[in-house]
Order: sequence, then structure tokens, then C-alpha cells
Amino acid sequence: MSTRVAPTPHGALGLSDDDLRAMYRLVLTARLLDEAALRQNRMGRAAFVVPAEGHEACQVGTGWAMRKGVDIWLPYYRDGALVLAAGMTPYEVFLGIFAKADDPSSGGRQMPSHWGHKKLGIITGSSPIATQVPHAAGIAYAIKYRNEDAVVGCWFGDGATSEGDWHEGLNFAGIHKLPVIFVCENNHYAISVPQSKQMAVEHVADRAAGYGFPGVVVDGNDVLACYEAMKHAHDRARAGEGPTLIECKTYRFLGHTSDDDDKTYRPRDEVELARQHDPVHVLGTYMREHRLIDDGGAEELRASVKGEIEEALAAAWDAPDPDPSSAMRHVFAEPAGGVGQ
Amino acid sequence: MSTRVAPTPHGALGLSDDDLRAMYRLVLTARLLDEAALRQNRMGRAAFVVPAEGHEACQVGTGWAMRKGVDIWLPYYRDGALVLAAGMTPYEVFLGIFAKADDPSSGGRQMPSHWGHKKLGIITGSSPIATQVPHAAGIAYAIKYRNEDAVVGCWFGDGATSEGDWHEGLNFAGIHKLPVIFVCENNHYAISVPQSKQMAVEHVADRAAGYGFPGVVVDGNDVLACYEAMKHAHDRARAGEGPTLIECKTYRFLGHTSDDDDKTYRPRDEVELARQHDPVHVLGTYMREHRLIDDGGAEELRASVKGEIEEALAAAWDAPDPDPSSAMRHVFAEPAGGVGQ
Amino acid sequence: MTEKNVVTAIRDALHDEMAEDDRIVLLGEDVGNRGGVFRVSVGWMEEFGEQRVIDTPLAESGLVGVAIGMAMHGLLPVAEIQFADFIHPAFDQIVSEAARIRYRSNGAFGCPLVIRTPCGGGIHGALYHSQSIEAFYAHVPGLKVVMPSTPADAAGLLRSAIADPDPVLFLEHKKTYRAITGEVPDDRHLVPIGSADIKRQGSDLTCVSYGYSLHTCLDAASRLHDDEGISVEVVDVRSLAPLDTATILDSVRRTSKAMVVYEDNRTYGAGAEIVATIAEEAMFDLDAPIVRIGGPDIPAMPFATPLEHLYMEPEPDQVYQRMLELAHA
Amino acid sequence: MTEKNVVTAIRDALHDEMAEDDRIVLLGEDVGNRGGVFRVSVGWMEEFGEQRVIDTPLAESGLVGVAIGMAMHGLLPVAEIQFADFIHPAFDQIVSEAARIRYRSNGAFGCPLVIRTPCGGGIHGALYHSQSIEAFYAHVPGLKVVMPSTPADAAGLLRSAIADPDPVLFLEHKKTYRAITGEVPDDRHLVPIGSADIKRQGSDLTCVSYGYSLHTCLDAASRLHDDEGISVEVVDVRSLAPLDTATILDSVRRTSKAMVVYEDNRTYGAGAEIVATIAEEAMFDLDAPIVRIGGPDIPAMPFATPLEHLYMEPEPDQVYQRMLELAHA
Ligand SMILES: Cc1ncc(C[n+]2csc(CCOP(=O)(O)OP(=O)(O)O)c2C)c(N)n1
Ligand SMILES: Cc1ncc(C[n+]2csc(CCOP(=O)(O)OP(=O)(O)O)c2C)c(N)n1
Ligand SMILES: [Mg+2]
Ligand SMILES: [Mg+2]
Repeated sequence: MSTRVAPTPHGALGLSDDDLRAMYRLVLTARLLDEAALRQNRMGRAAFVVPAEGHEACQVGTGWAMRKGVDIWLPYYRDGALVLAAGMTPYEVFLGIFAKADDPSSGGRQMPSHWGHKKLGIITGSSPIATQVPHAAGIAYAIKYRNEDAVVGCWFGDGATSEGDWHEGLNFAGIHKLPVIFVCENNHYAISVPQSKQMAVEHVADRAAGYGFPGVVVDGNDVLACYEAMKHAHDRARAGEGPTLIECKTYRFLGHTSDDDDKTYRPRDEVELARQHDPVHVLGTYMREHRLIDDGGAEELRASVKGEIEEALAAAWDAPDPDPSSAMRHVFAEPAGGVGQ
Repeated sequence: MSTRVAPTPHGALGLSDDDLRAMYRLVLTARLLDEAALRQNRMGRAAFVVPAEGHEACQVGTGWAMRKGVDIWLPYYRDGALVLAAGMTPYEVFLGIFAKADDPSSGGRQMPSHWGHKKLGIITGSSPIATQVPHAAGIAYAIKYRNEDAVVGCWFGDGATSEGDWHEGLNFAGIHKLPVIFVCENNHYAISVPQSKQMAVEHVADRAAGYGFPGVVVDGNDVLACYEAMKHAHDRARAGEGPTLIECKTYRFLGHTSDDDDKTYRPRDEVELARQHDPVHVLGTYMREHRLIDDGGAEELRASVKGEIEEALAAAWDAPDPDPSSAMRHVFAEPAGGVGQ
Repeated sequence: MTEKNVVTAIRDALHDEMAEDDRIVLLGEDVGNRGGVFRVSVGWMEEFGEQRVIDTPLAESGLVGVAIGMAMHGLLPVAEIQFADFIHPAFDQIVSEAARIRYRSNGAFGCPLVIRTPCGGGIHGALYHSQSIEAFYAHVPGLKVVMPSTPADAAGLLRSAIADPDPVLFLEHKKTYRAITGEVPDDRHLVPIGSADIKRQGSDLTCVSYGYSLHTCLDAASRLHDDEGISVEVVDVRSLAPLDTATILDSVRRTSKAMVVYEDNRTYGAGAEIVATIAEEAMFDLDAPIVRIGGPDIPAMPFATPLEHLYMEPEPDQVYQRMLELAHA
Repeated sequence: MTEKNVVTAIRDALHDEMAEDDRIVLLGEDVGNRGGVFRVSVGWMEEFGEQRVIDTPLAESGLVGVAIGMAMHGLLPVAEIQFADFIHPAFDQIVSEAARIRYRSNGAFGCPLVIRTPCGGGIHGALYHSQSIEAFYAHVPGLKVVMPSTPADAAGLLRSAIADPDPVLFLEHKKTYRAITGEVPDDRHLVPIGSADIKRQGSDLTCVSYGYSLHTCLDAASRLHDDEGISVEVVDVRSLAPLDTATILDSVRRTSKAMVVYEDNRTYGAGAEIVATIAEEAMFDLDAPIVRIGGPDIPAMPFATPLEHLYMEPEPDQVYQRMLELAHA
């Protein structure tokens, strides 16, 4: 009889210990970046920020199943942790927060968190909710048409599922069995509107049946559960089996944005209860339990991430503002631009 | 032992023999009216007509469960038989076909079959598909708000279910458990687009689950099945149990409209097969089987309906055209009009 | 009379109307629980009940469509679109449905609906929280479009909008919300839809404007008076549709010089209609070509302060400068 | 050169472009199986494959949204909206998305999308199959809007639209489809977007128009020439955005008299911008006030023949009459 070590849960999913360490670093970076950004907002140096706090696990978990540089990402404004997983640096994020000329999303034209990064395959997004859903289907159609081995990920909140565009986008993707994954980060509120006033069902995922593809519900605070669901959907997509709708149950810890005060509409005990499942702690605990990190390592990591963020912040703050006259550019392609770039 | 006569199927549904005779008359009137209208079109006397042929049973069956003068109707352009069930006369229908001043729908302003009849509770409709779905929800909301004992019926084709408005309307109705019934007359085509290119599911009714209310599938050529489903939904609505989505599987026998030639997109044998379930014949057979009519009666009925239609047609043809200068009226309320009429 | 800012005037007027008439219901995203993003309806869900203050799902087309249904069945819905930039999904319901219900039914049906929405820029709203939308809607027969610039007009026009038997788009410039204060009558005064208002009398030239730009023009006119003794008449359009051409033309004929100022993208903007009307009706009364100042033709305005300034800030000086030139022309 | 009508010119140009470049895909309601309601793409599903000729679900916003996604990922989608009246549900996707993608990404992304749609009235289409929609879209920075009136322009502008790196709304007046024929070059000629065209030279007055109205104007000009020896220059706008103000102003300065004619509802219509531009730039070159003729301000046009005539038919005579008056003014 040979002795066999029981595989770790992440090992069973094909994730190495280093994968886990990298995921944990991402989760932590997102959290600390949010905190730093909020401080900048309170100091009056950042007009507007959108915290992801509470959503880190579902973003990093789903993002980890995507292939950087191959797959296509359509995040929404809440996806501060996801874009890190896609390869954006904290420096790039702060360039957006400070609306600098080199902000890869928009050169300071859009509000922060309106992501876009051509090189990383992050598609430019806007404020109107759910408009990216048909885009995701269209990109997936083009991928299939061009026989590319790429998968499209499309993220949105529970609020987005009420929009007509959401319905139309999922329906098209279902009809053509497109390689696209729809991820709902269900934090049970659209700003102040509770889920019960948004839909008469418990699970957004139940709507997938109406579009002819699977819908799955996962614990959005469990990075591994999110990864597993996404990986499975990703495999399905690559195998030509079509879309999947993944619903991650999660919670937003802070206001909707730096402009919002959620105390007027969310009971404090509800928020406190949710914080007991803080995805950063959940993953930290897992890391310790599986000896992927110890107390010293955790301290060291936190310090290293903090340092990275401070440095990024300072460098971004010093970066040049956009030139006022540049506001007139790029309404249309400039002469050098060609078709379809 | 007492002898008991087995109840007829319609009796079991609470329908009297006279009810059935009236329903049959409606079905037949719709069919003969369609034929007469098409002849007018071919003769160049009617620019545009929309035949309901094939849809008569699902329209009369669902319409029969509604209460005339109490409930509210939001039909779509295919609902030529339904509006007869709601109380419109063939004369009124022909006034619309000939675009006459007294056309109750629009005074000749809209294309024929863009129904509206204030007194009968038929809400004015337009061409854009599915826009009436949120209206139905809003009217149902007002009914509930005002504590009225009325139910809203909202009819549409399979094509309409792809529109964002359809999703948004059903979702709102589900959230507020409104007294509204959504009836899909699924003839498997949106003009030429087959169902398989419209949705990846077999049953539209399956989408109801995503809105938190029941969806049922019925044979749309069986007037009794349609009535039964509608009656049940109507009872639910009045009992405060909320909306129902009813999907009637049916078929359109002719072109989409008088402007369409369906031969380019529908195989002839498919049409022939569908005609074997012609709802007018199905009901006619039932009538004979249950001795609700005999051959003589059927002949008599047909002659009587034909006469009624000829008379209506002739009278409508002779009715006055709208006055050209009237085209400028009713952009806004005229002085006499008050709020909310 | 009470001194208030614009958003308070709107809140008070809407509150009073709701208290008077329970056919009025308010629906929109975050209007209930949160009392609206601009806090117009704080506490109303408790006061008027959840049935009358309705937090809708995030779906503007459905929201307006549902409101249209309510309006056709005895209610007087006031639909709030959180930001004007997000009204676009409801374009079809507004244009094809609300605006055509009366016409298409030959007068049998009506749609007494008010759609309120905060618009305009200069508040760091970037591309999607700064848009001007009046040009899209003023063009639609069957729809009325108003845009008050003062607290009194806001209250009076809102009351008229609610009393109107037809759909009214009620545009609220966000930058006026707190920045502009003024006396508001304490009674339920009405400002008629379809009437412009001379906000400053003058004799050397006529400046026609609306929205936040109106205040830019008033400010420039006042400085020009102090600096140069030039007398500028400032006409507040207030009601874009119907447009009060009589008041505008009358003023232009008196001063013989006209300029039109608006924040929206210049080309095909609402100001084009005003310029065109003056050109057709009063060209030979003019002593100088009509001057038109509109926003640059870029999508709303960017977020970064230097870029937003390019859109909004050159305006005060530009207006002053062009007034000066026109006066001397 | 080959003599064709407008719809055939469009069909041939689109067909040739599709045959040349397999990045071009056509999507819309009934474009596949049925070959389009106006039969532009009959047989193409077989010829180019179901992947390139896509029958979409009945959902305009989704249709345009999907096309935008395709455009951002290497394809050159041509989206067909069955009737312009049904484009409204896609307003948000067109205005907030297609038109802003390049600007909002600071030039990083582009959206080479063509949206084709049949518009205009006079074909018994009633309120919802007769609309003019150019005013809504010409106002949107980031979007190009063209409206050819002849077969050659239709072919040349369609090719330019497909080659354009930015979104182009391509408006096809239904009444020109079969009624207007003309010579079309057999090579792949391009008509540049942003250029107006003088369709008839003249010296007494300038008439600016587009769409089906252009033909009404040409007809009136020709009759006036025969009847009265009056020489009218007729400028075809062709491209509403960008607008070729240089060609228009140059003509107006030469003739010293201007009129603008369009089918759409008059108030806040696209013609207002043209009139305003002339008033600002060329007022002192004019010998008479600018004349503007637009459609009545009623929702599109009614179905009944006498009512539809009120909208469309008075026009020829009205145009003739107003030209005559203006020439003598
Ligand atoms: C079309 C549109 N309508 C309204 C808004 C205003 N708005 C911004 S975020 C938001 C709520 C979105 O909620 P959800 O999708 O659940 O995402 P979450 O913020 O909870 O992550 C609303 C109403 C918008 N941006 N776009
Ligand atoms: C918004 C909109 N898009 C397109 C059209 C053109 N159109 C009219 S009917 C129709 C098909 C509708 O099919 P379905 O809903 O299944 O009804 P059916 O005609 O089969 O009864 C289409 C595409 C329209 N009227 N409205
Ligand atoms: Mg949410
Ligand atoms: Mg159908």
C-alpha cells in the first residue's frame, strides 16, 4: 500500500501553491488599492472612486480562469480586482483615478473605473449599465467566425440583469452557442434597490435556462469556488459548447461609490454580517490552513503590496495631466488610423 | 343508481353550449373577414391587411376568458380574431382597413390592425414590437393601486420575446405580482426568421421561471385548451397571485401581411401540415361531435356570417374619409380635453 | 416668497403636488429607499407609501413604458431618470409611444406623463453624467420639453408639467441644483409651458439661452453693463417645445442684434432652431449676423479637470467677448 | 456605367464589397432567409454562408450591440434595421456606445460599423414606416450620417461607409428605391463622406435639400426654368454629418438667395442647422430672408391617403411656389 497525500482543494482544481499565492496577492492588492484610493478621495485628490471591497474573491477567482493576452475581458466599473487579474498595474489604475494623460483606459476622459486596455484585451466600457453584454456576444461571434481560440468574459452586477440589453445579449449568445461567459456579481443591491425590487427570483442564474445554456450559483466569497465554475465554463466555451451564466453571491462592503452613503438604505447589521465572510480573510485563512503562507509571510506580503501601491500612487500623481487641446481629438479616427484597429 | 351524463369537455370548463356556439361564430367570423379583407387588398381597395389565419383558436380561446367592459386588452397586429372577441364589430374592422374617419383605432391614421378602442378597453397599439408589454404592466400596476377588479391581457408573437421591452415588462410584472396575463402566440416565425434563430429554447414559456411566475404551454389550435389556460391565469390574477405567461403553439397560414410572400422562406409542406390542424376545422369538428351544430346549422351560420361581413364591408367602404386638415389635430390635447382621459 | 435653490424648489413643488393628488406616483431607480441620487424624495417612501414611491429595476425603457401604462389608466406618473445620459434606452418608449399615443388614437387616448431628469455638465460627470439631451426630444411632435433655470421657474413649470394632459420631459440642469437660488412664491403658482421669459431687459442686443448657460449669459450681461455700459437683453427659453418664438422675435426686433448660447454640442443643437427662426422671421431687422455659441462637438465632456474646463469654462469669457463684439458690430 | 435604381445600386455595391472582403458580415431581421424586406440580400445566405448573412432575433438594441462587438474584434459589420422607425430601441447602443468608443478610449478602440436603414415616407407606411430620423443622429459627435438620393451616390457612399473606420448611419429613402434611376459607374467608385454635391447648377437662388425632397426640388427647379426662365441651383447635402458647409455657403454666396427643404418634421429638424449656418456665415450676402420648408410637426404621416397627401403632396407645389417667390423677392 502506497501512502497518498490527500490533495488540497486548490490542487484538486489544478492550481499550484504558487497560483494560490499569486491569487492572494491580487486579492490583497485590490483591497489595499481601494483603501488607498478612498484616502485620496477623502483628501480631495481624487474626485471619484469606486471601491470593489467585498467583491475581490469573485473577481480574482473568475479572472484567474481566463488566459491573459488571449481571452477578452469586458469588466464593469466594480471590477477593480478583476482588471488587476487581467494584468493592469496599480500604477495604471491610479493614472485613471487621477485622470492622467497616460491612463490606459481613456487618458483621463472617463470617470475612474471605466476600464479599457487595448493591449490586455480589456474592452473599453462606459457608464450605461449592461451595454457591454451584447458587445461580449458580438466579440464572441467574431472569435467563432475567425476560428480563434479565445473566450470572452463579461462581468456585471445584479442590477444589470434588469436591462433589455442583458436579455438581448444573452439570447444572441445562446442562439449561436458562442464562447462567452457571463458573470453576475450579485451583491443584492443596485445602488439602494434591493434584489427583491429588482426581480422576483432568488437566483439570477435561473434565467440562463431561458437562453438555452447552464446557469450556476457559487459562493462569491470563495475564490476557489469562483475559479472552479469559471474554469468549467471556460472549458465549455473552448469546446464549442456555448455560453455559461455564473452567479457569484457576494456583498459590497462600502458605499456604491465615493459619492454614496449606504447608511441610508442598508442596515448596519446586514453589512456587519456580510463582513464576517470577507473574501480577503476567507482566503487568508485558507492560505494559513494549507500552509501557503505563515504570519511572517503575510506581514511581509502586506508590506510589499503596500509599498508597491504607495509607489504607484506617487508616480501616477506626478504623471502629466492631459493637454486641454487634446479634448478635441479622437472624435473620429485620425488620418493615420486604418479600418478595424 | 342514477344515470349521469358525462360532461362535455367544454361543460367541464364551465362553458355552456351557447358559449361554444358564440366562440365558433367568432372564429368563423375572423376567418371569413380575413378572406374578405384579402380580396379587397387584391382588388386594390385596401393597401395593407394582416391576416390572422391560423391564430383564430388561441385568440378566441384566450379572449373568451376575459370580461368585456371590465378587463383591459393589449393586442398586437395579428389579433384580428381577438378584437372581435373583445367586442369590435366587423364594420369597425373594415373602417380601419379602409382608413376611414370613423375607424375607432385611429381614424385612419395608423395602418390597419393597429388596434385601439377606448370604450372596449382595447389600448391603442403601435408598430414597434413589444412596446405594449411594459404598458400592460403599468396598467396592471394602476389597477392594483386603485383596487380595481380588472385583469390585463397582453398578446404578442414569438418574435416579441426577443425585445428588451419584453424582458423589462415581464420582470416588473413579476416583482409586483400584477394582475396581468402575457399570451405568446408562437407561430414559430418572426416574419421569415425561424424560432431556432430567435431563441435557443423550445418553449417561450420556460422564460417565465426567470420572472418568478408560471409559464404554461398549450395547443394554440385547441380553443378549449387556450380558454382553460387563460381562465386559470385570470383567476390567479384576480386572486392577487400575479402574472402568468401562456404560450400558445400555433401557425400562421398565410404571408406575414399582404405585402409578404412566405414562399421564399417557408417550405410548402410545412404549411400544408399545419393546415391539417386548422383551428376553424378543429372547432367545427368538435361542434359536430358534440352536436352543437349540424350540417344545416353550419351552412346557415356561414351564410349569416358572410352576410354580416359583406354588409359591414359595404357600409365601411361608403363611410367618409378623414378630412385632410384633420391631420394636424391631436398632436396635443385640445382645449376641451382634461388630464388623464 | 421663500428663498430656495433649484433642487429644493423642485422637491417642494413635487412634494406638495403629491400630497394634493394621490393619482401622482413617483417611479425611478433609487427614488425610494435612498430618496433619489439628488435626494429629492428622501423620506417620501415612508410618507406616501411604497405604492406611490416606486424603486424600479435598472431598466429605463421598462420604467418609462410602465409609466406610460399607468398614465393610460388613471394615474399621473412622474418618472425619474437618474441621469439624462441614461434616458437613451427609453428613447423608443418616449418617441414611439408616449409622444404618439394621442395622435395615433385620433385623440381617444392620452398620456399625462412627466419624465424628470438631471442633465448638463460642469460637475465632473465625464462622458456619461454630463450630457445635454434636449435636441433629441424637442424635435419630437407630441412631446413637450422644458428646462427651467431658476427655482421659481422650476417649481412653476413642474406643476404645469404634472397638470399637462400630454407627456412632458422636464430637464433639470445639475449645476443649477445648488448653485442657483432665488425667491419662490409660496402658493401653487404655475409657469405656463410654451412661454419664454425675459430674465434681464436690455436694448443693445438680445441673448437667447436656457439651462445653466442662461446664468453664464446673465453674468456676462451684468459685467458688460458695469464694464462698458452695454445693455443686453437676456431671454430664457425655458420651454424648448413648444418654443415661444413670439417673445424671442419680439426681443430681437427691438434690439436688432441676436445671439444664441447653449451648452449642448453646437452642431444640430437646439440653438440651431432658434437661430434659424430668427433668420427666417427677422433677418431684415438685424444689424449684424446672428451669433451662435454652442459646446464643442465632442461627446459630452471629459472627466479630467483641464479637459472639462475646455468644454465648460471658456464659455463665460467667450460669451462676454462675443457680446462685446456684437454690441459694437 | 449602368442604369440602375437606388435599391439595385445599393444591392450591387454591398454585394461586391462582401465578395471582396470576408470581414464584412450582414446582420439584421429577415436579411437571410427572406433576403431582406426590400430584397437587398436575396440569395446571399446561400452565396456567402449563414455565418456572414445573419438573421437576428427581433431586438434592435442587441443587434446593434452585437455588431459593435464584432466591429471591435476585426469584423466589418453592416447592420440592417428593417425600417428606420424601428431603430429607436438601439438609440443607446448607437449614441452611448458606437459613437463614443473611439473618443472614450482616447483613440485606442474603433468601431467600424455601418447601419443601413430605409427611412422616409410617401409609401403608405403610416406613423411607423415613414419616419425621418436624421436629426436625432446628425447631432451625435462621433457618428457620421449620410443620405444619398441617387443610385450613383448610394453606391459610392455605401462603399465609403464600409471603408470608414468609424460608425456610419446610412439612410436610404424608401421612395427613391425604385422611383429614382440613374447611371452608376461600373468600377468601385467612392463618394467621400462629408461632401455635398451640386445636382443642378443655377444662378438665381440656391436650394439645399437631401433625400427624396431633393428630387422634389430638382423637379420644381426644372419646371421653373421651363415656365419662367428662373435658374435654381440645387445642392444635395448627401452627408448630414459631417456637413459640407463650404459647398453650401459657396453656392449661397453666388446666388444670394437660399432655401432649405426637408421632409422631416420642420421644428428642430436637420434643416435648422443648415439655415443657421447660412445665417451666421452668409447673412450679408443674402438678398432675401432664408426660406425653410419642412414637414408638418405631426408624428410622421398618417395612413389614409388624404392625410398622407397633406404631409407629402403639397410639397412639390409648395416648393415651386416658394422658389418662384424667392426668385422675385
Ligand atoms: C443605464 C443606466 N441606468 C442607470 C445608471 C446609474 N447606476 C449606476 S450603477 C447603478 C447600479 C448598478 O447596480 P449593479 O448592476 O447591481 O452593480 P453594483 O454597483 O451593485 O456592483 C445605477 C442604477 C447607469 N449607470 N446606467
Ligand atoms: C421594433 C420592431 N422591429 C421590427 C419590426 C418589423 N416587424 C414587424 S412584425 C415582425 C415580426 C414579428 O414576429 P412575431 O412577434 O413572431 O409575430 P407574428 O407576426 O409571427 O405573429 C417584424 C420583424 C417592428 N414592427 N418593430
Ligand atoms: Mg449590485
Ligand atoms: Mg411569430
